[in-house]
Amino acid sequence: MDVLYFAWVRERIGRPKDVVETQAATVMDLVEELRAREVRYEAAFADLSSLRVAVNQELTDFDAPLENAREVAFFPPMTGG
Amino acid sequence: MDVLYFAWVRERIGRPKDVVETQAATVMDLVEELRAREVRYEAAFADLSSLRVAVNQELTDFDAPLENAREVAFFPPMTGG
Amino acid sequence: MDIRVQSAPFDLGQEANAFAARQTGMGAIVTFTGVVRDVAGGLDVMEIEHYPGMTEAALTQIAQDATDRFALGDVLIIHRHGPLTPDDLIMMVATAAPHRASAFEAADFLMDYLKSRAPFWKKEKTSDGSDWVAAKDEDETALNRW
Amino acid sequence: MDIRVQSAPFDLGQEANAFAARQTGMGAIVTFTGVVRDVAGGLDVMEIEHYPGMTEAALTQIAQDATDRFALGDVLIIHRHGPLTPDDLIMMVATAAPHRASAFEAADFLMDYLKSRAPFWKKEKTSDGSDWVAAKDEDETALNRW
Repeated sequence: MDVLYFAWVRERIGRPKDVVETQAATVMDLVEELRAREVRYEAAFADLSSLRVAVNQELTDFDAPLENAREVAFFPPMTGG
Repeated sequence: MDVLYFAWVRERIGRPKDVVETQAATVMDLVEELRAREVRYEAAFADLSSLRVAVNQELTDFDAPLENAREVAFFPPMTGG
Repeated sequence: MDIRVQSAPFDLGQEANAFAARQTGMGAIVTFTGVVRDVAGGLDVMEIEHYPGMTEAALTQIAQDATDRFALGDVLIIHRHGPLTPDDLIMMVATAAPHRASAFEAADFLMDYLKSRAPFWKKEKTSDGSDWVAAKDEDETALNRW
Repeated sequence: MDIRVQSAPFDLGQEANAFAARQTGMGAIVTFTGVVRDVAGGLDVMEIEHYPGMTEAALTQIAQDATDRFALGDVLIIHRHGPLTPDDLIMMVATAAPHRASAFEAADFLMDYLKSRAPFWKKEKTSDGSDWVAAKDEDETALNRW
């Protein structure tokens, strides 16, 4: 599964993408696995209220299932326009 | 005093402008004088609710005074834009 | 502030670019363009009559009111008169403001006032004859929004 | 419907004219253009990051929602990414509708959704350093209007 990071999430983790082998059932499970990796992941995922998540390029919630997920992305609230 | 007519008021009266010598105190007084002129004026001023009036190029009401009026204009509700 | 009443066509793109180019520090630019519609089919000409002198004064007043009320950086109003045909551009407004809410609201405000307070009258000519476009009650009541 | 995500500049006037020219029977055309503002002074670069793939999908969905909801004749969205400098045009939307109310509302709707639902992030670089622009609570609550 591709896990993508944007904006300050990308900067905090220090990379735009991880390729992850995981049995995580939900986004939240995946977040716990990532948090356990390294302190910079823990820092990036410290406050989930400041993060948004997309699964297969669609906005969703942290309790969304990861069945059929090919791509998960984490990023701050969007500031387009 | 110049009295101007626009849109169907102009068409109904058959001219765009009259130069009028009048002692009319208000727009309404002027309307009464015009109505008395000819049947086409009477027709044009038959229904005042379908007319608007400007004195010196500012929208106003039919009871507005004509003191200092150089130009009075009658026309239907505007349809700009 | 730029107010123009003219029979000549105008170029929307050129006007929008010139308007945008002369702004500084404005985050939001809104344009509205009104186009002649052949609603019932068979419209040959839309003739727009206006009241020279009063038209310019009314548009200037409306633009000034919008500028004050919405703290605009700039306003443009162009309104044509004379004979137009379907798909011709009738008029445009442009507003520039620091933020989008005021640019949008100001353009909406300008259009509401332009509809009912600027001395223009539209006559539609078809092969069946010609008729003055009637003002809509909703255009008058729209002014109560502001 | 015309959706473009690009690093290259766009020409507001050219886009507005091309958009207007391809409409038929639309009485109202609204454009909104967002411009880089140097709010605090000293802004060197505004860097816009986006999520390739998702961006295009999100903009297409937003444009389709607006088209359905406001019965639009047409929608244009252009949004830039990459480094921009003050007074550069960031993005534009254009809407075409038979009447002005729906053209205005649709443009307003598009902007509300674009702000909070399209995956763009802005970073401001000044001589003092750089900072990600924070989303505003009001941008999120603005969605409740619709």
